[in-house]
Amino acid sequence: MAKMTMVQALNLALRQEMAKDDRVILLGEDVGVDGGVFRVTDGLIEMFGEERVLDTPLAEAGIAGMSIGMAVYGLRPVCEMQFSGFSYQAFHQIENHAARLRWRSQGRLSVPMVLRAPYGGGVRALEHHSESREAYYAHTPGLKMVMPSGPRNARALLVSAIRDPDPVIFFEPKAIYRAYREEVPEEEETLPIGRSRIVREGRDLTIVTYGAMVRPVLAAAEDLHSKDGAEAEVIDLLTVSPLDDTLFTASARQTGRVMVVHEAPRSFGPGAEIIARLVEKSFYYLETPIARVTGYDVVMPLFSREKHYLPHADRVLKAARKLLRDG
Amino acid sequence: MAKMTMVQALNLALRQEMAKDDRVILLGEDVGVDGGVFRVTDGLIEMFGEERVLDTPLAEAGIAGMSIGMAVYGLRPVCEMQFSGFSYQAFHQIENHAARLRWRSQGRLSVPMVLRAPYGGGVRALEHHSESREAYYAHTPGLKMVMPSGPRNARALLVSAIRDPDPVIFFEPKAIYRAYREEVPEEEETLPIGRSRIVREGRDLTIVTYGAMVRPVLAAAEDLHSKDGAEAEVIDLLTVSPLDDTLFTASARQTGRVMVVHEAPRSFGPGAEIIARLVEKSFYYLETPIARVTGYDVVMPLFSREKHYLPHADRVLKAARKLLRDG
Amino acid sequence: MPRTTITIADKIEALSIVDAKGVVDKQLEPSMPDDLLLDLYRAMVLGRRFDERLLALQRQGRIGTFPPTSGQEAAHLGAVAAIKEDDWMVPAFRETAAEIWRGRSLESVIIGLNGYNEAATVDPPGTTLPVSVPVGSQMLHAVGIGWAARYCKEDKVVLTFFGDGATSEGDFHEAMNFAAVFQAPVIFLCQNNQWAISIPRSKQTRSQTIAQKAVAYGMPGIQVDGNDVLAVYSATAEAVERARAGQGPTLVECVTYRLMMHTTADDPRRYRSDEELETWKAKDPIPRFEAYLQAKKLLTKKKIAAIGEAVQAQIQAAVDNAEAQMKTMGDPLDMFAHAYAETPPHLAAQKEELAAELAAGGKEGADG
Amino acid sequence: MPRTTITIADKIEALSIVDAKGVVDKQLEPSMPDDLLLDLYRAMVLGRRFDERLLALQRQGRIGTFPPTSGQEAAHLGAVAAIKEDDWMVPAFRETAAEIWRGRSLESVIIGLNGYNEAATVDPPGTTLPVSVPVGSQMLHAVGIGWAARYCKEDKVVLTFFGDGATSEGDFHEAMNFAAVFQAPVIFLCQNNQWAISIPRSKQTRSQTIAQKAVAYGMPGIQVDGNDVLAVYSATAEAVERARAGQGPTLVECVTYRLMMHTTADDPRRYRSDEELETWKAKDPIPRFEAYLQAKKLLTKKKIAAIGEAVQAQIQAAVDNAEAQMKTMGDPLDMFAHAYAETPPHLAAQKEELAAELAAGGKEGADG
Ligand SMILES: Cc1ncc(C[n+]2csc(CCOP(=O)(O)OP(=O)(O)O)c2C)c(N)n1
Ligand SMILES: Cc1ncc(C[n+]2csc(CCOP(=O)(O)OP(=O)(O)O)c2C)c(N)n1
Ligand SMILES: [Mg+2]
Ligand SMILES: [Mg+2]
Repeated sequence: MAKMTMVQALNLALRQEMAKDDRVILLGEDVGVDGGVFRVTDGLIEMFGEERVLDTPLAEAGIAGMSIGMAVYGLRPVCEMQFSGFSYQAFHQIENHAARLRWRSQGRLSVPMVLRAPYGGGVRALEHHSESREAYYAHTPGLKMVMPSGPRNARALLVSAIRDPDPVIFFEPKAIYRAYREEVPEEEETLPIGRSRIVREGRDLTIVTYGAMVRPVLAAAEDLHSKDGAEAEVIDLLTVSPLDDTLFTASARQTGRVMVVHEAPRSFGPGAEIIARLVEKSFYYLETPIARVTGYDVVMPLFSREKHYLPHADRVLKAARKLLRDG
Repeated sequence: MAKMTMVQALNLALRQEMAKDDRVILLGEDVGVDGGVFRVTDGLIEMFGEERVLDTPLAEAGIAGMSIGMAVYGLRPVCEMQFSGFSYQAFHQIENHAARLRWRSQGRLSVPMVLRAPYGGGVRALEHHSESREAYYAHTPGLKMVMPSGPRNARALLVSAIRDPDPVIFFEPKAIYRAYREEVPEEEETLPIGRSRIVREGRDLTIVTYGAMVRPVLAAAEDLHSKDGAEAEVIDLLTVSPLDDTLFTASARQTGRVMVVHEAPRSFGPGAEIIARLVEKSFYYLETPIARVTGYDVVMPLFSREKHYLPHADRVLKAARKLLRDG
Repeated sequence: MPRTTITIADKIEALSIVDAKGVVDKQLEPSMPDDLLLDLYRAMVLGRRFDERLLALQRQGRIGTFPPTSGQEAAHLGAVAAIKEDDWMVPAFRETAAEIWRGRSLESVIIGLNGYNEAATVDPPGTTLPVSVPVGSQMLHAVGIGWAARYCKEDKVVLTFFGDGATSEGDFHEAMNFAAVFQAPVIFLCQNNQWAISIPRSKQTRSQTIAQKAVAYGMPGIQVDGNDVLAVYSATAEAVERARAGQGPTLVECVTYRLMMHTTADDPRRYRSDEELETWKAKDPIPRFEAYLQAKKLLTKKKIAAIGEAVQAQIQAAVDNAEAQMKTMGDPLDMFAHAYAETPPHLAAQKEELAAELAAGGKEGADG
Repeated sequence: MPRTTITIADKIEALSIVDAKGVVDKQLEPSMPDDLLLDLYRAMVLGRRFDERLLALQRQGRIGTFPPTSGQEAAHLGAVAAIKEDDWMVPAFRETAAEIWRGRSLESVIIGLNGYNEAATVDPPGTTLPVSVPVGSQMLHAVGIGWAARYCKEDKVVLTFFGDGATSEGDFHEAMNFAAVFQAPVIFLCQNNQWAISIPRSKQTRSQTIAQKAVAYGMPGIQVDGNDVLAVYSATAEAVERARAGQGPTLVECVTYRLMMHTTADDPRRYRSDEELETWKAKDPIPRFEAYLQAKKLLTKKKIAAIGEAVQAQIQAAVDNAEAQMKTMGDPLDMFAHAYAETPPHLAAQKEELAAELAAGGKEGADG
């Protein structure tokens, strides 16, 4: 197995799926000759030609809308929004059509497209380049909202997303794009969409998170273990919607103490739904209020302040200690 | 005091604010000569002229974006999206700019605009005409999300929204537009944005709701009283964001049993945030899991099925009885 | 340069073949089989009569709100007659007669207008998309479909419809630009019916014609008398030919008129004059086509009456049939079907919730 | 009709005044005060030198990513020189020299590029909006501002900038259409620098020029040599005059070139050739304007050197000054300021959370 960054792993997923299935088409701004501004599509136009890797005009609704048409025809478009903060330009296409066409046609038509977008902070980017608004998509019936947390699962989930018969919004944590390498097998690997996983076992408290936050959460959990001797169970959602609440509600029933960690703004954010599910399914086992360690409810500040905006291991550790003290 | 429908009450608010402040400008599709497809702006173009009531071309981003410019210049634009389901065409203007300009300019500029849109089901409307997606806006830092529930508060809140120095998304429950009349004083009346109110007192359980759902909730509460002798406290949020959690968390501390009712899809919906706040602030007082009576997580069906999609009094009553039995 | 006028490469043309009195310009008359001409005539009459019947049903509360198409039959039927069955049609929502031409049953229309999602399954699968209510949003799908067809080396073109109002949406612009850049085989057919609800064409855009908007995309554009079915057919057929030959998209503006209300929720007397309506009634596409066909000896008074009767019988049968079918439709639990290819657990649970409620039956007591 | 070619009412023109060698077309030469010419020259040199310095700072890690403007100085400075101080400017993000012309300090630019929101308050309030990163979205604000100014009976025009790539966005279309329909006093100035990151102009749109897109809106359009500051100034001044006279908006396309990378995160060698770059270097707006001013006896070698030195000193002072100012900036708690006019309770609580964390100080132990 080769050690790969997330960018390389995503590139591998695209390359192999394109080689295997000529219905897979890439399109977006700068995805062709330039190989994508983060190089996720690097080399693919050379390999598959301009017919399958389309450099489009600068128009996100155009990209999403054209992808919908391609998908209806039977292709498997994988389109890129250059940053998730510019997917709002396409929001009506996604909500009005991608999410609805299967239902509107009573199953006659479907929209097997993937909309990829780098999301989140941590790379000292320009304004509008660091948002985490997965809640918009998670709240939209008909969509699937997938958010990998590392090179290997990113690759496996992207393959699954491409093969999924329904529209998948695929948010890539740009903070992890090149942050580290992981063994990624050359052979095909998939991960089921709609399934979370336990990335660290523990009996003392449960931390639910996903995407770029998995790393600082794991760091905090290790610290909690080495310093306080307490064990946090960490659950990585991988798919935000449809939300797999089986593992985290079960874990909560064991630990009685739960924390949710995400970059997105807190209010009306994904953490609220996780709390609601916990209340619905594990209420009588909860010993303390569920903690939310999240982005604040302000516009993501310019990069000089982003390290204070984003949840970090230290903040998670503090919240964990408080959770263990309380109740 | 005259008895007015919500449409008339909203019209009164617009008329009086326009008369009082010539910075108030209306714009949108069919708001002028036609008086709006629901007649909320009826007669205003005759009264204030084409200079202040603008029939725009058919383009929602255009309407929102132009309003932003007007607001920056110092005017108080009140723009209309013909249906909230078509506000997504303007989503990028709202998120990228309306919500951010005060912050981006560090207070030098502001966007005192109101974006009005009829929302919700119950009037046997066409596809895309019945959605309730207030969560998108409630989750967006920098916006205020207001949702009146009756003629009188709609008028008072609209006046406050127009005078508010920040962008207000104002969702009008079209199911109530002409459903009934209420005394609405001719004299000026405002209601503070960001403040909920108790619309029915009770000690046995708490129901949090807003918009068009207030009526069926009150009907259910009356039934619960007359049939079971139990008293539900009903809280009408009026503003969904910033969310006033003082009254409902206090009420929950009294009753220990809470239900949230909204039309919006359940998952990642407004109810989840209400639950999260309850967990954060009233956890130790809760005797049962918080119930959610909401729209389902599917595309709003065409109108033959909408009565089964929308929460109704009977469903609320059932859920209330279960809440009272549980724990 | 230094100061010169730029000459625009693409031609913007205007076309009319049969005038309001039914007199044909022989030089421009397309060669169309007699059967096709008669089928078109019949379809136009069916469109008009069906509209009238739907209006009556709506007024009786037997269907919900609907958008009438009267006056625009030539614009959408002339266009759709110029594509093949396995070409694609991507409609807006005011092309009912064209949908029917493409195989949609009247029953499906009626069932849909009663708020039954089941309408979508009443007809066999085909290459027509469902109507698109969000104005302007469908044209991009046409571009994607057209591109995909070319990619798959399938000889198909895509005909997409939209109104004059739709040309103001950003999506129109993005679709036109993408189609031109990718040379997608798409015919952009604008039914310019002079109004977008209450907004007249003159307030929708300051450009003198819709057709000239093609200049912005380096695309040919043509303005056609949209009440002249032969002109619409000819212009579309030319555009189809170009698209099939790999020469990319065309914008066809059909100048027509909505004779009735925007939808049955609308009252056009609030914003337009009787005189205007009368002017356009004089340009009605049906009598004009009738006169042309009579002059061509393809129609007689008797045949006209026979067609009228047959059409009315067809409509009556469809109404009866649809109303019978609807009796077994509307299972509330079906709202959970087709949300995704596979129902995820949370939806299965919600479906059970509703099923339990329905099983418990009736009201618990409170007012709905 | 019956088959005719439509003549387009609005003229689309092309303009060039000073050629690449600095030779002026006397007939077209605008009458501009000597001071203005020299100010423009100085601003162009400042823009270029500042760009070079910012690039060096970026490479040293002393600022974040930034979008260089080299090569486009004539396009944005020529335009902005044609409006008054209390007219409005609504920028995209590649008009730094024009922002500075309008009073933005170099310090503010440097501070902003270090990720400090404080940059917005370094300069006095004015009638220039902050840069707009979401491509194409700002033009609609220009329309609203222009409309509002006219409504308030204030004699102001709005100059808005955008790139060739931005013309593909739906917002461009909606802004142009709204401006034309409402006859807003807006000058739409496209810096067509041939590239949108890696996408060449030819793949952005199939229209032969950007200027001709005005035809879609019934608006005048002009294509200008964007490396000829006099041509840009003249075309803009004409558009400004029309706007002030209530004759509505104009589209001005400046044909120019981005000599450097898209942003410092970009490597243009991946997508464009050295030859292309060389061709455009030969058309550099600065030497050409220098030659013109020398021929006009407004500049001498000595004066050129003096300006160069003064500019460098100004830049150095600004860098020092900005770096000193930044030492006291960046209070994390400030992220809660200016969210709303009044801080709502939930934000006050979140601010307290962060304040407590900061007060507790340092790390709790875990890796950030
Ligand atoms: C995005 C969007 N905005 C608003 C509406 C409401 N609406 C429905 S039809 C219509 C007017 C459409 O005008 P036009 O495109 O000319 O088509 P016509 O109705 O004349 O056939 C409007 C504003 C909508 N359906 N979608
Ligand atoms: C809505 C949106 N989509 C994508 C981007 C990413 N992006 C930033 S600049 C740019 C290219 C802009 O090209 P152009 O309009 O020609 O301006 P230029 O950069 O050449 O000055 C892109 C794609 C963005 N900022 N906003
Ligand atoms: Mg129309
Ligand atoms: Mg460019």
